[in-house]
Amino acid sequence: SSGKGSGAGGGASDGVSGEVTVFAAASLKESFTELGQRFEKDHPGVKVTFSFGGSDALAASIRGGAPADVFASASARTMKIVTDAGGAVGAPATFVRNELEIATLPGNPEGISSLKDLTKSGLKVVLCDVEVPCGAATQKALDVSGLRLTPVSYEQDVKAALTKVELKEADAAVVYKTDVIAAGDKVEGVEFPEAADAVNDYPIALLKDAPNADAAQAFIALVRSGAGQEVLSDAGFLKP
Amino acid sequence: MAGGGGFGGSGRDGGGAAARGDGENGDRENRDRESGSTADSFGARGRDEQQELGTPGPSDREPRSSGAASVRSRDGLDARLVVRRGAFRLDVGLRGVPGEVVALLGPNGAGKTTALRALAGLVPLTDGYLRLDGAALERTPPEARPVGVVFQDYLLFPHLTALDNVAFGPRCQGSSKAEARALAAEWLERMGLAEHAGAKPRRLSGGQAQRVALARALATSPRLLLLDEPLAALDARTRLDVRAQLRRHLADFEAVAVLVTHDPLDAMVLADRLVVIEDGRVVQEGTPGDIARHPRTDYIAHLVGLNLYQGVADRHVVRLDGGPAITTTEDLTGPVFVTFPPSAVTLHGERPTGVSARNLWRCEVAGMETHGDQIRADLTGELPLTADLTTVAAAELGLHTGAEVWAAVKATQTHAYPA
Amino acid sequence: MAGGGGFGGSGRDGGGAAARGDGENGDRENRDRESGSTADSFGARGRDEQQELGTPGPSDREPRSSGAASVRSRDGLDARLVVRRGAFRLDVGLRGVPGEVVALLGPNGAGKTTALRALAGLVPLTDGYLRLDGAALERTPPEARPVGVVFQDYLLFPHLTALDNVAFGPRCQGSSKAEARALAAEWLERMGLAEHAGAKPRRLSGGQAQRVALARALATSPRLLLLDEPLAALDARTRLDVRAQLRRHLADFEAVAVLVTHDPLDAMVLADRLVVIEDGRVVQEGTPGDIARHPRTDYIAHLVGLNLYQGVADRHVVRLDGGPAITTTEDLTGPVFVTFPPSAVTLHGERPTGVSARNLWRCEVAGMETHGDQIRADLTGELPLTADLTTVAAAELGLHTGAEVWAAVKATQTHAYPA
Amino acid sequence: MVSPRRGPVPVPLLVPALVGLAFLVLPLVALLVRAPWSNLPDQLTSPEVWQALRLSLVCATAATAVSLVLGVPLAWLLARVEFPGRGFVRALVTLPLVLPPVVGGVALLMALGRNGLVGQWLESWFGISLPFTTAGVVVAEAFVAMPFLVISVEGTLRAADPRYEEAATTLGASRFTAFRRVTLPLIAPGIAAGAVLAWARALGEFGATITFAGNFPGRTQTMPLAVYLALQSDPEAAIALSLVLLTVSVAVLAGLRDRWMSAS
Amino acid sequence: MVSPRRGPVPVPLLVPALVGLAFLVLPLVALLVRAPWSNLPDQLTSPEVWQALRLSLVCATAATAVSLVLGVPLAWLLARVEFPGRGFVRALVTLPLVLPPVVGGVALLMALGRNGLVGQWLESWFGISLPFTTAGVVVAEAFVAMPFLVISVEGTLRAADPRYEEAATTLGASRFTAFRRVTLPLIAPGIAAGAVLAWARALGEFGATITFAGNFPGRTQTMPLAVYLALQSDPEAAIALSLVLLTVSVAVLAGLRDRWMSAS
Ligand SMILES: Nc1ncnc2c1ncn2[C@@H]1O[C@H](COP(=O)(O)OP(=O)(O)OP(=O)(O)O)[C@@H](O)[C@H]1O
Ligand SMILES: Nc1ncnc2c1ncn2[C@@H]1O[C@H](COP(=O)(O)OP(=O)(O)OP(=O)(O)O)[C@@H](O)[C@H]1O
Ligand SMILES: [Mg+2]
Ligand SMILES: [Mg+2]
Repeated sequence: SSGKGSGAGGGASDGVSGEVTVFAAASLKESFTELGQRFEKDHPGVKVTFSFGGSDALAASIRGGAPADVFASASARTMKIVTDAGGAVGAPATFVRNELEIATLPGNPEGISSLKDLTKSGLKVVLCDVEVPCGAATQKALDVSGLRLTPVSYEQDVKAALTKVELKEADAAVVYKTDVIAAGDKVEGVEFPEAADAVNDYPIALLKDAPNADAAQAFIALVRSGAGQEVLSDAGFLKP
Repeated sequence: MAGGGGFGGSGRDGGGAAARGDGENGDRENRDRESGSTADSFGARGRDEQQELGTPGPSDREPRSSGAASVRSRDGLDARLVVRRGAFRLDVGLRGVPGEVVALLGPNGAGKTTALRALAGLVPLTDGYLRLDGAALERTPPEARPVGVVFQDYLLFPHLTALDNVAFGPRCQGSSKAEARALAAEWLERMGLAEHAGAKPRRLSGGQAQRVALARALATSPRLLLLDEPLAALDARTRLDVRAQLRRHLADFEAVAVLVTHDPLDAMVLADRLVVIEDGRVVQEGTPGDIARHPRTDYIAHLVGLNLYQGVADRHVVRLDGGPAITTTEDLTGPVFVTFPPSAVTLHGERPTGVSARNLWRCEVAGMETHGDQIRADLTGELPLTADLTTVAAAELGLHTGAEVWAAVKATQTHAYPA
Repeated sequence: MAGGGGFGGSGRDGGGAAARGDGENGDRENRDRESGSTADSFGARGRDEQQELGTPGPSDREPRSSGAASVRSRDGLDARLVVRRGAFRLDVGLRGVPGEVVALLGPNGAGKTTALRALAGLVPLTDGYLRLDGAALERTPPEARPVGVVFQDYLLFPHLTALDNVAFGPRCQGSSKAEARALAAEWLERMGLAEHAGAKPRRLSGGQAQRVALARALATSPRLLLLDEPLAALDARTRLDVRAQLRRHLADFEAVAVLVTHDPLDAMVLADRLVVIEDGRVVQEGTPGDIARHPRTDYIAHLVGLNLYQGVADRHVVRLDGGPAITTTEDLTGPVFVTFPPSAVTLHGERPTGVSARNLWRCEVAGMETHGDQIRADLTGELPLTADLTTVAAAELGLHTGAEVWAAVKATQTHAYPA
Repeated sequence: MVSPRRGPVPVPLLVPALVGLAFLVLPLVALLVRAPWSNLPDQLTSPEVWQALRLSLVCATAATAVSLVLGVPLAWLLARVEFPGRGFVRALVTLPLVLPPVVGGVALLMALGRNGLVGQWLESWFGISLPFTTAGVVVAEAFVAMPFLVISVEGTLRAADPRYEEAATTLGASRFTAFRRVTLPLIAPGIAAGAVLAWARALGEFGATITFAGNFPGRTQTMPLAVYLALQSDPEAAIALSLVLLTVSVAVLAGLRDRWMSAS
Repeated sequence: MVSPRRGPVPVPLLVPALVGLAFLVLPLVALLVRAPWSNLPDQLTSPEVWQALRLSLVCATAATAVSLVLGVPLAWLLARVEFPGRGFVRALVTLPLVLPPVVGGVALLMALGRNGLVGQWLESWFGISLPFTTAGVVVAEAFVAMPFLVISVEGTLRAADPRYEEAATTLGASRFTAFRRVTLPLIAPGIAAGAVLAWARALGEFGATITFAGNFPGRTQTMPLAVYLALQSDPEAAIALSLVLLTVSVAVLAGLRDRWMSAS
């Protein structure tokens, strides 16, 4: 699709130039890389540089004075670390959301069909730690359904949880839909209704010390534009 | 102080002793070395033991083929050691009967340490064989050989006390800790080191360390004891004690000992037989007395303090290779060696006229050294030689470097023997 | 082989030499040691140099206060070394004029190495002082001291070739790499090691390593050369060469050398003055000849091969402390030492009747050792002593351990001097 | 005491040494300076912190022990026994250092996990399952830490004089006895250094541990995991936790090492 | 050649050595076995992979060089100079190992970042800004890797005979010359071992690097960072990347170390 002029306004004529540095959660790598290429095409002469990493490490970098223009976090909490320190301009905007899904072994040999099935004894389940976004969301879903679930491990991030299922170390994990899609046929996704009550927001913000605020604004606009949202949806993200 | 008597006097009364030893040859194999009475056996060193094997040829692969020493070679040591180390090649035959001490002499770099390491199994044989008490040991790893070694630089374990260093061997042989320590304490006591039992090697003086190393090797009751200059760092008095100790212990255990030393005195006192190697080969082998009287190389002549010449004898006159002639008392024909001690040389400031010496050469003083109250002069000229004279005589002659002198040697003082 | 003449003959012609030296005292300070002509100066060792200082007292802190050696002490070495090492305490005074070689003798553990380390600055002085050519060095770090050291166990740098080991010192003193290597090659050449220049220390034999260490120390042209048993590992011939080399080099550089050795012969040949230490203290000091003739402790008597006794003289009779009396020719009164050489002892199987010897003791043979064709017998009984006799005599006497013998010593063979 | 001045420490050594020290210590100082001191009391009273700390210490020590038992012989093999492909084996041993920690964890899962090359047999034959257990933490830490010990001990072994081993064999010591009673004490400082490296590395290990053993408080949650998770929501708390970890390790290391080091 | 059998390698050493080796190598084998071989060609043709690999090698080597220059003198100081608090300083030096890597990155930012303790002065006086640059990667890697070098070299120094240094000083060598011309060559195997450790650790470094230097392809994105990112979307690709990293390091280590080691 031609994103020309979509929302962000057009080309070099708005004086957007130079380099724009985007710190983004690692889970956004594919989508943002595509959006970056599109942005560069829309704004000749502008170069988008990404630094992908764990939201926490990125937040720490930004607080430490990283020369970043944009921060796209995978959780409101890590974004809050930056905003609390006065690192962002204005309020961060949620640009996508991510919904939980149960990842099971291919073919779902344990026949898991609901959140409750995860509490079966003998089943090795891994969850994200409550400190990380997917863990917080999972906890919310469990609270809503009034279930108590003791996993074998609280993983440090959603990829770690997924890896355990991919390697068949765990029988199931609660992860994001985007991750299930990315994992292809190595896991099977099982949707569950409580997921709707526990979606995770991805906020994006212009940083206070942004060296290139204009271009940063333009990039954020692209992400939030229809064209941007389309790219993100393809990866499995929900619209905000 | 007649330190000059050390090597210089060698061989002076060699002739006298030769006549006597023969009567007691028979007791050699049963000889009983009582504690401290090492000289009881002096008569036992008869002429028949003298072997001048030279470098062992291929025939040496056949053990017990030559000489009296091989008669008993099922007991004791019988080896031919061939080792290559870079450009250096060692090839020596070694034999020893239980109770015998074989001294390995030779100039620096001759291969003495290499030979000991080969016996201990620390260096592989390139060729040859090694039998101890009848058992072939070539392929036995060092730890399984009944061999004790005193290394040239001690190699005491720095983290263990003197006591534990000595107890190490017995422990490895299966003694309990208490037994091993008791034995070690006994050995240190005998070596006069009881008070240093608790000291780490770093805190020992050189001589103390050497004695601990000796005790450590002896404490395993080896059947073959290898000593690389074990007395070099000992002071004169300790040396006497340790030397006597060593002989006594060897007699007790009927073990073979191979001793490397540079000190001809140590070799003479401690060893029953000397093996002289030069550049990896045996150049002479025999009893101390024989070697002292019949040196066959410059190195040995130097060692025993004799002037040595090689030439061709025609009855009493020996014409030296490319030099003057020497008149001797022996009646020989063909290639011979001629020796005389430095003390047999009389120096004259001018050509003497009334002297009876038939051997007279014109020489120049190349250097002098004082040995206590004796002077040893190095002479060049018609015949290169060393001469000993008293300081009084030197002063009367007005001897100085470059001075011209006449050196006279009586024919009766020379000694010739077939080469 | 008369190896037995080594120490045993000591002092035999001591009297004869004493008369001669005096005439040439004057040239001592200017004496010129030409290459190889070390004996040129034999006459220079006059009686006036003999000092018997004993342990330095507090007065030694005042340098140049005593003895002839201090007259020139602005040049050369003047030190009092006090070092504590655990239970051991060293306290010795050392002096040396340029060109002088001082030998440090003493039993194992006496503190010789410790003294050398203190001189080199490797061990701090607990007390005392150290002056070299007038400059106080106590606080100078070792690298800034003009001192060369040959260590007892060589300490050659294992990663450098022999050549680079020797070149190390000159390099540190600022020579270019090429210069330093040229100098080192020269030194190795002189030491007869040219062909081993490229070898790493591991591939050198013990004696070769020792010579490289010597070359390394000499290559820095030190003003004070310290040698811890530098000749111990050398074979007899090399020893002569290296010894001569050493003397020549020392003469060239007018440096002071302090030499630790156990070999009395080396000490006699190499040193102008001996300092004997026992248990950290100086027990005797003087020229080799003097010490050989007037030993003051058992250790020294042993070293020079004399029988030594202490007693109280009443004219010609010396009553020994708790023992028999000895008749001497000297006319003395009060505490004295008496010595006689083992060779002066005549042994008899039965109490002799017709002998003129006034000193006759009944003894028992405690042990014997062969020294070549001589026998040295250890006797206990009325008077403990050692006696040398020929093997012929021993055979005639039927000497064996435990045998009872009568030992006779002529009064003219004894020597008494005030204690 | 009249001592020769050993001379001041040479400047060409002192300057880089101090720069190096500053470089290593400065970030720690910065942590201290900027630390949320008001937060610390909260951290120190939380039982979970002590649980994680205890688990960290226990697991790191166990991993060091495993590394010593397996690693010292391995170092000896590499240093003293000639065999074909030794250089290659030596390089293999260093690989766990190069592996990004998370990949290391994945590799461990592939080898020892329920479905792993060896793990499936462990599970079916012995009923042993390492992932998600405290033993798994020890395994992960040992995997990451052991190479440090091996390489460092091998270096020391190569610098040590092999003739002492020879002397021991002439006294009747088997190769093993010579190793145990002579070589081992002689290279004790090197082993201590290697053990310290391994212990510290195990204590700080994060990626492989969480990947292989997971994160369950009291069972597999070590301090670095706790720190990492705290970082997600409360960086200040993470720093406070790190300081606790650092303080404890300084105490242990300063205490232990001087004893080990001076013993030799 | 009639050689005394040195005896077989003793079982009490061989068994743990082989178990240790298996333990370290097995996970790597598992990686190989399960590797997505079909994926590899794609990885190998991607220019970004080569870029990341090159950057990794350059930065790890630079970090090792920095560690050598600063760390060897520091090790010497710790081993040879007596000063008060030496045990404490030695413990401090090991702390970067214990620090969870991300916290290490944070600490580096606090010290050398734009607002850091020292960083603010670096920036305003010299215009030097380390974070988020290639130099920053080197700094982060050196911070993490140097302690390995220091500790391992110190262990070797302590096991070495100090009398060679004494001999050198009597030949007129200053303490520095003695260090440079005698001590250094003598402990070369130990230094080589330490350098290998440091290099390998730097090569695998991830947490501190991403925090302090960011993750910019071509500038600060080293292989471990690329692996991390790949892991997010394509774990197979991540394993393929890791294998590339491993292969290169085996090649370098097997090549380099045998030359270093045998030189001494
Ligand atoms: N590891 C080695 N590799 C190569 N050559 C060696 C090695 N060790 C010794 N050599 C050489 O072998 C020869 C014999 O050395 P060895 O140590 O056996 O002599 P040695 O007779 O004990 O001498 P010394 O009396 O000086 O101790 C020497 O020329 C020496 O340079
Ligand atoms: N580092 C040390 N600490 C404590 N005591 C020591 C130390 N080094 C040596 N000693 C002790 O000091 C004494 C003198 O030792 P030193 O090495 O000076 O003797 P030495 O005269 O050189 O003996 P040798 O002739 O045997 O070499 C010995 O008793 C020894 O045990
Ligand atoms: Mg030798
Ligand atoms: Mg000594």
